[in-house]
Amino acid sequence: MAVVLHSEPLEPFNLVNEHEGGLSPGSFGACALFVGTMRDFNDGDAVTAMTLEHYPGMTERELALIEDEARTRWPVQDSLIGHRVGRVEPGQPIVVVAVWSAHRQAAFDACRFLMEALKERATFWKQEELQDGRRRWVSPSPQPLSPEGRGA
Amino acid sequence: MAVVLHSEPLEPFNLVNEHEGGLSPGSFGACALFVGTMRDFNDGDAVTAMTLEHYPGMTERELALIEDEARTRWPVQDSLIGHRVGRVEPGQPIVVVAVWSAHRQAAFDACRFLMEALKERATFWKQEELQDGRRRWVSPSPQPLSPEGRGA
Amino acid sequence: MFKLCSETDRDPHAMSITVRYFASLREQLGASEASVSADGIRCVADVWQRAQPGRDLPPRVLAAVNHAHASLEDTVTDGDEVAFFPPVTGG
Amino acid sequence: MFKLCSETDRDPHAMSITVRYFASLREQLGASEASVSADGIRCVADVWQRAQPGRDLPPRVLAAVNHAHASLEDTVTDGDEVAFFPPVTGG
Repeated sequence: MAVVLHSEPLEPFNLVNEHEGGLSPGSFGACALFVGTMRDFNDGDAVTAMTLEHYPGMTERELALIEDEARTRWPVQDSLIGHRVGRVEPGQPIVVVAVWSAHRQAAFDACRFLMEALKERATFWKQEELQDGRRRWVSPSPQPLSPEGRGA
Repeated sequence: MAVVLHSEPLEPFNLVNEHEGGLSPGSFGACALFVGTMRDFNDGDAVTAMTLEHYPGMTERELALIEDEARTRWPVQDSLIGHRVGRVEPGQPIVVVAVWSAHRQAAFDACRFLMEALKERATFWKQEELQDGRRRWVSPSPQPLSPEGRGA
Repeated sequence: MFKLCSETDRDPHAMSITVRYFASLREQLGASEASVSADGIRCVADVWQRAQPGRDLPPRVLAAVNHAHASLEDTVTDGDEVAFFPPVTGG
Repeated sequence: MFKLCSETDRDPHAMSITVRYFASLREQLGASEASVSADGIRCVADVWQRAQPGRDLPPRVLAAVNHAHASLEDTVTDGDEVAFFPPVTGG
């Protein structure tokens, strides 16, 4: 299992490929992967850049806990979470989540879980720079936080 | 949308990376990906190699139809299906399915649909070579075929 | 196991129908491709009976006409390609 | 909006508690980090009140103690790091 925060542009497919190189070939049958990429529009506005703030120490800890939880729920052989921090431009990847398993269903389920849990719990905050020069903090999605996320 | 059958070893992450290079950056927010890899064991036996037979013409047509169906059901921006044919060794990728969308949920759902539909309908047949020299055709999974798959 | 769909009333100067077998069925039959006369052929079941006279279609075998999944009752016409194969195991 | 958890009966030679703010809350408060005395502090709510006297905790703000999500009632002890931040928007 691995958690990597990158302040430079992420290369998600290379990152996953390299990580997979460390696994025993023939031992896993499935890899499910998700890559989230910055779009050039949000809420109807043209977005020119975004800054990802995080909480050093806590963010990595949360991501590792999420990986641990996935491993208790599915037969996960290995997993990888990579996330950008700092200033990101449209078209650049923000997050990559990969799960290796012997089983297709487990790989899909665990990958989706990691991604949803990351969005719900991991301490990242996005601030957008709009084309008109304004900066605004991205509002969280309306979905309810999990119990662990309800801090205060 | 693309369908590629490879008689040489697949490099799924490179393939997806290259395909993504042809998309407009900043226009999609999500890529969901699945890679199926040959394992070195199946049904309790050590498997040394596998040969993937297909039906040239029909296989490509079925895969393209599956991509079309995904596009009618989810807001898919682009998709890619790559599949090995011929002799495959353990640890080598067999199939890669990728979906790009503006939306995370659609990417996950459509990727999983493509993979399930491919396994159910696409005309591929696997023959395993076992360590003891025997060759055997892989039995289909017990899950029922979809109506389209019930040919006779 | 199955019957002829009907007697034909079509052109007696019919082209042939290409028949293809795949995977374990190909091995069982010892053939990957054959050609049969289209004369009197109306449906997929007719094609099997002409190509493999006296042999029942094995259970679970699937069929396709011109690269599309088909049922035994589906119509076959001159020049069509009809395939028979076991359940698929790709991915 | 909230009350002190209780009066303290702990060591008066307490170390300090590190307080951290993130994202829009950091900008609103004009501060990213502070240090407050642990004297009399029992829970997360106490830390906020000491660090931001007279200011209610904004709605929806979350908290963490030593890098773990925490509630306002969760215990805080000497040397802890307590953080306050808005709902997360990662991924």
